[in-house]
Amino acid sequence: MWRHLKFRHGVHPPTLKELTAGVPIRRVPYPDEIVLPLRQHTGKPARLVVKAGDRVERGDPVAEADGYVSTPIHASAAGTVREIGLWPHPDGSYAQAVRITVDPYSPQAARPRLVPDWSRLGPADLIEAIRQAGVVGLGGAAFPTHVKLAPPKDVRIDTILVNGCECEPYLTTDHRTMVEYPERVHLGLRIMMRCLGVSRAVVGIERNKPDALEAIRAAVPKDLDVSVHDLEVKYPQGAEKMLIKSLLGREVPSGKLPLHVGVVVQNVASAATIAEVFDTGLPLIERIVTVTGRGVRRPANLIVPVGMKLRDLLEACGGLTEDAREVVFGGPMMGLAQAHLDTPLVKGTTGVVVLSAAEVRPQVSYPCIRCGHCLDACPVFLNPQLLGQLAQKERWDEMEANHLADCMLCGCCGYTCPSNIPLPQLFALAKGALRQRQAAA
Amino acid sequence: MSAPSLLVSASPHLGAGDSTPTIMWNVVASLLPIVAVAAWFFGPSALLVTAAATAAAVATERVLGHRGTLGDGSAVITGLLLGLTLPAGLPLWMAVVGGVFGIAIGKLLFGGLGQNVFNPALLGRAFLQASFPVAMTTWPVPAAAGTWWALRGDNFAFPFTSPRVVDALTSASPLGRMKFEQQPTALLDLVLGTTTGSLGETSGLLILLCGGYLALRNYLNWRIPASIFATVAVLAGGLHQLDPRYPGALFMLFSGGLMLGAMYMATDLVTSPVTNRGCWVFGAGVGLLVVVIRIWGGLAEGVMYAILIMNALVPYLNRWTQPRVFGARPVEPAT
Amino acid sequence: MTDGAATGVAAQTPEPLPEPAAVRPSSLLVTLGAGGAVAGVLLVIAFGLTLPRIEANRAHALHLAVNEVLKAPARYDTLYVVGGALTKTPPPGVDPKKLEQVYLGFGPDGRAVGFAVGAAEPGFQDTIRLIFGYDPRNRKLLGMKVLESKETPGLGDKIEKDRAFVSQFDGAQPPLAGVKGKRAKPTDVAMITGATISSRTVIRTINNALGRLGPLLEAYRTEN
Amino acid sequence: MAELSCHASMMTTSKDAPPREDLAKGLWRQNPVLVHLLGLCPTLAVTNSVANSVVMGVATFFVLVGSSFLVSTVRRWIPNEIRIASYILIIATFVTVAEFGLQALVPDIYKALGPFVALIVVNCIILGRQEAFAGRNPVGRSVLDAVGMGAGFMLALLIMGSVREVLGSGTFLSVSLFGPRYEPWVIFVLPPGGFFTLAFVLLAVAWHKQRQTARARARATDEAVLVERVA
Amino acid sequence: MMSDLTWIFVSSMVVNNFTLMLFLGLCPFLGVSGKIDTALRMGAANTFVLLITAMAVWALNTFVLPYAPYLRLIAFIIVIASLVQIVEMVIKKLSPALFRALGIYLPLITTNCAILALAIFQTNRSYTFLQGLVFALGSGAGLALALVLMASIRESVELADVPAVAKGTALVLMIAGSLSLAFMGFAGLLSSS
Repeated sequence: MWRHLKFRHGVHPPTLKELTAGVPIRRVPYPDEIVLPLRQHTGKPARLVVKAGDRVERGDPVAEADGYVSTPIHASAAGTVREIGLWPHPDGSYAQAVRITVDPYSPQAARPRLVPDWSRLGPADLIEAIRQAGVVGLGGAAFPTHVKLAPPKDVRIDTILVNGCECEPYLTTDHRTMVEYPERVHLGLRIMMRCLGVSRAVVGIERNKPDALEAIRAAVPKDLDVSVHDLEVKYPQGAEKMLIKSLLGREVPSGKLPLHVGVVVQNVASAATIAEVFDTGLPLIERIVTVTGRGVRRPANLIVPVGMKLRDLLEACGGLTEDAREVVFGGPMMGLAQAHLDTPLVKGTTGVVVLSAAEVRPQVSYPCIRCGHCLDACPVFLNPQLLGQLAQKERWDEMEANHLADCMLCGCCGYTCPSNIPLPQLFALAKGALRQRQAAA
Repeated sequence: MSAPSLLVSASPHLGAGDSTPTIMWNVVASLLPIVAVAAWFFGPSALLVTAAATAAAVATERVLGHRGTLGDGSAVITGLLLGLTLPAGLPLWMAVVGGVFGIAIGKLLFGGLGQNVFNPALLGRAFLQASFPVAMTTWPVPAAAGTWWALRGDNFAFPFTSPRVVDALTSASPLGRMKFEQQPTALLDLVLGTTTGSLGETSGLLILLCGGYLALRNYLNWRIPASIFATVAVLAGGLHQLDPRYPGALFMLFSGGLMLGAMYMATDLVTSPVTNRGCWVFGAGVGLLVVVIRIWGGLAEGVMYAILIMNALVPYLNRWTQPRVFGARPVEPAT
Repeated sequence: MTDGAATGVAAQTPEPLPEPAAVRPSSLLVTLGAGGAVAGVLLVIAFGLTLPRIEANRAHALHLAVNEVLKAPARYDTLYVVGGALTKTPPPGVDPKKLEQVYLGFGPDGRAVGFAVGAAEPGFQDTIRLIFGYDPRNRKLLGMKVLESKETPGLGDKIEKDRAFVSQFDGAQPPLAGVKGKRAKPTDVAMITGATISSRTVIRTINNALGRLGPLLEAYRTEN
Repeated sequence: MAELSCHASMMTTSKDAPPREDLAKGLWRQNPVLVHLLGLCPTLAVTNSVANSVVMGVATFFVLVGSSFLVSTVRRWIPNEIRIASYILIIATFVTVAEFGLQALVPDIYKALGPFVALIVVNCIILGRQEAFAGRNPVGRSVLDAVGMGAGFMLALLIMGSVREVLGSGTFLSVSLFGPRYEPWVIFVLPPGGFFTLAFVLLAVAWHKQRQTARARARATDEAVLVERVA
Repeated sequence: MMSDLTWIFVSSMVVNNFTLMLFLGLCPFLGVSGKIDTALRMGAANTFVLLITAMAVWALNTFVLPYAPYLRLIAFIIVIASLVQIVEMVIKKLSPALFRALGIYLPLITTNCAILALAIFQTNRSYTFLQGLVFALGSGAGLALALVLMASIRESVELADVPAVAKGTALVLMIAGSLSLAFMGFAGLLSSS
């Protein structure tokens, strides 16, 4: 049954995880100011419920969900709302955000709250509690978790996959979570299984984290059907479709979601967060972030309040080195380079990687020499070479005909391209152009 | 903390390391031993011819090409490869014509590096072959005659004039002798390269080694030579079984330009398919055409034409062998 | 083509054609028919005017060729291959142009000097057409001339332009064998370096033609 | 390209253009081969020597002028429905006459031209001129037009033939130009050489046109600047 | 006999390829070679017309023309033109899609020199009925091959940064020249034995 355990193509970038793989998680001191963008998840931005001057306690909502695919946002520290306005957003734009001046004298204790005992709740109540807590997928895409846990009535989910691959180089957030909080992962998994009414769960972890594998295996509850599997170290092992292919041998049809093949995939950090929500009664207001890279002086795995600014976080890690060149939110393969040190961390920020001048890709690109390396790398079997040529001529329709929609922007093609052509960027542009045209039509 | 000037680039922020110039200059480096051996066999003529072809290719790229495209090394490869496909005694002015044509028509006219359809070196050679058929099939004997430093032909023939040929110092190539006189050549001579032929088609073993290095570094797609060798071996072996007058598989593999063609020309990244399945088909096509031309054709050697014809098919092969997109036709879940 | 062309065809060929929706087809037919008739008359006139000249040209070309390969005979006769034998007069009812022909040359003394035989086989680029002289008495060739070839200029076309190659056939003894380098025996023909296929085609064409016609030629001589 | 080929309704001059224009346009500005890319088959096939080119050019010229004359003479009596069939009949007649003539006068070159003399019948230029010009203009203008176009065709053939024979054989009309030591570039008398030569000629024409356009634009800008300054 | 037919086929398809070696049928080669799809269909239509022509010409040569050699050209032209007209109508009826795709090019086949050239070659070489058919098939296959090769190259070159002067026919001719150069490798095929 487990004969697959792999997907085809993909790339093998250096993992570079040794900087922080052995560094225990610790808490970062509260900064002077917190900035909470209203858009921190996939879907509609949250709707504001505070105004400038309001006093908020830690865990108070500052914005509520606006629609089904949306989540509330909570204050991650006690303080005063200083201003609501445009602020640099991790995606490179300026977006509406709530600036909170942190009360330096507050103990930052959580306001006592009636925490429902999860074991007495039914699936609907559990999902509602998760929704209220503003939980999103912590693997990077920040898709609202409650949506994933409530699939349409006509699809049958038979398996939950727990994603412990963390295939992006440098990042060790999930790794440390699994090593230090294996019980939380399992508790979150148990709650999710109850939500979905699923009896089977499979955990997939890349082979380069033996300690995490051991910890998660050791903590598997006796009464649950959870199997733990080690997977090949290969990027993008952690992409949902690849993970499903590796663990179950199922291929998610083009244009469809995992739930169409009876699977829900959740990140280990999301599982641990769900457990924490029911444990502490606090919504999602802080997360574990890896701050790493050769450009940062003291790499660490930190519990960071959502909304903490990049500058404060880097300072807490000893600041940047001389040859720091590029600061990336997320991993180096798919992460977003940041232009401002004032950008806040959001719920979906898995890590902060500071690349040194020596390791950033050169900025000069050469003509495509049709070496075909990108075709060998693309995990969804596209022809990035052709797509790239089409993109440079702005032939969007032909790109669509060549399955651009199946591209998940994993970056394998760009990583492997000897001519240094920014293929993922071109594809993102093309996707944007096509979306815009569809919207106009 | 001082705010450094940060770079904001698109993801992915890491690269696999091999850049296009790295690949190209590696190919150049791997060609140098072959040039050296050609010089060992054919004396200074080998160096002169190779240098003339390379200089012409580079100069054309410099004059007609975009600014700064010399650094990628591709023009040097074209020049070297062209030089290696020429006979040692060829007048230098002809080598220059081949280099200019290869780069100007074979490459720059299509838009420069990466956009050409035909292998520029082979196109240059095909032009020379069609233009100067006599000079292009006058094969000097290696090493044997005269001293090492003697020229092997009329290299310095005045531009646009015919070379003077000394018949005693030339001989038919092993393929020609086999085809037209049914005289085989010892396999060891073919493997080591102590036969007549163009500069780079003599030592099969050395080319195999140099090309193997590139294949190991993934600078060429090993499937193409593998497919060519397999096709030629199977077809030639089979025909030899049916009729022993036809040359055997090993002779076919190690004679003529097959090694250089399979390792360096057919694998030219730009003019070979981008898909792996396409590479298998491409190689099989080259192998088939080589055998057909060598055995049933009017020419003794067909590697150049086989590759050029398959070059023309590459756009079609790319389309035809495009892999199935993930999830386009989902496999049955294995439960 | 427009519909009009189809109408025109209907007037002149038996092919069944759907009638296009043309106005007054009869008038169209009349016009085209008249045009056709005028064109026909014009052509017949042109044909009549040029035919003698064209025939003369052809005869002249043949004369030159026969003259060359039979080394200027005093005269020559045209013989036809009919039913495995040569005959001077074609059987009645058969178009003599469709029969294979050989030419028998006579010396000034009225004695036969040999036959001129035309033959063709596929060469390097396309069919090579040639004529050669053959003396069946001592089984020797008298000469060879290539009439038509598309061989590579400067290489394959030496089979017609290279005197050294062409002159070898004078007195050569068939069946011929192509050799590299110097010819040693009277049956040898030294092939052109780099144009082996073309050289071989010439040799093969002669051998094949003599294989087929040789006995006929010899038989004809003995009959006389 | 071929979209233009036989549907050659372009290349017309306005009714009140001077007769000089009828004659001159085909020679260069509206050259059927170099500008409108018509009649490429013979342009490539028979131009491996100057003699062949000239004979072919003359034959085509004869057919074109003859057909244009006849077509414009009888155009009133040809019903529209069968006009193309009639044109072809006329052209084919002239081609056959030309064939007989060449066969009688220059048998060697006739042989070298192979099927291409007969193929004049399907040369797009000729049918195109009947359809676009001779079928709707008086005899005088039609003949002038045909003479111009025929001369343009001959010019193109001559250019091609000269380049190919000089490079490919080192001769011009079989007269050796560079002495016995010249190494001919055989490719130019072979089929690939035909394609390459025409490509080079077209490149030269395109380059010339590009430069003209650039110069015209520069002049226009200068004038605009001047006007601005004056104003 | 068999080897003779094989040689006729191979010779007309590749060694003396109508388009690349004899410059016949250049209009569709330059005009309808933008897309592989259309090129294939054009090639098929051409082959079909060639086959019909071969049969018709054989009939004409055997039964009609011996009596009126001066009508040869006119007879060929008119018979071919009418046949193409019929083909056009048949295609229009059977496959409107194909008819639309080939559009104005089907009538072009009439004035395509390849067709008439086939008739003339067939006559000059006095091919038998069977030889004529094989010759037509080989020539048609050759035309289709050249068309498809050109089309696939043009589809890829469309994305290339071709210098402005070379864009269009000059580049297509250069590609044709290169193809023609490559096809020289087939010279002498099957004639060396």
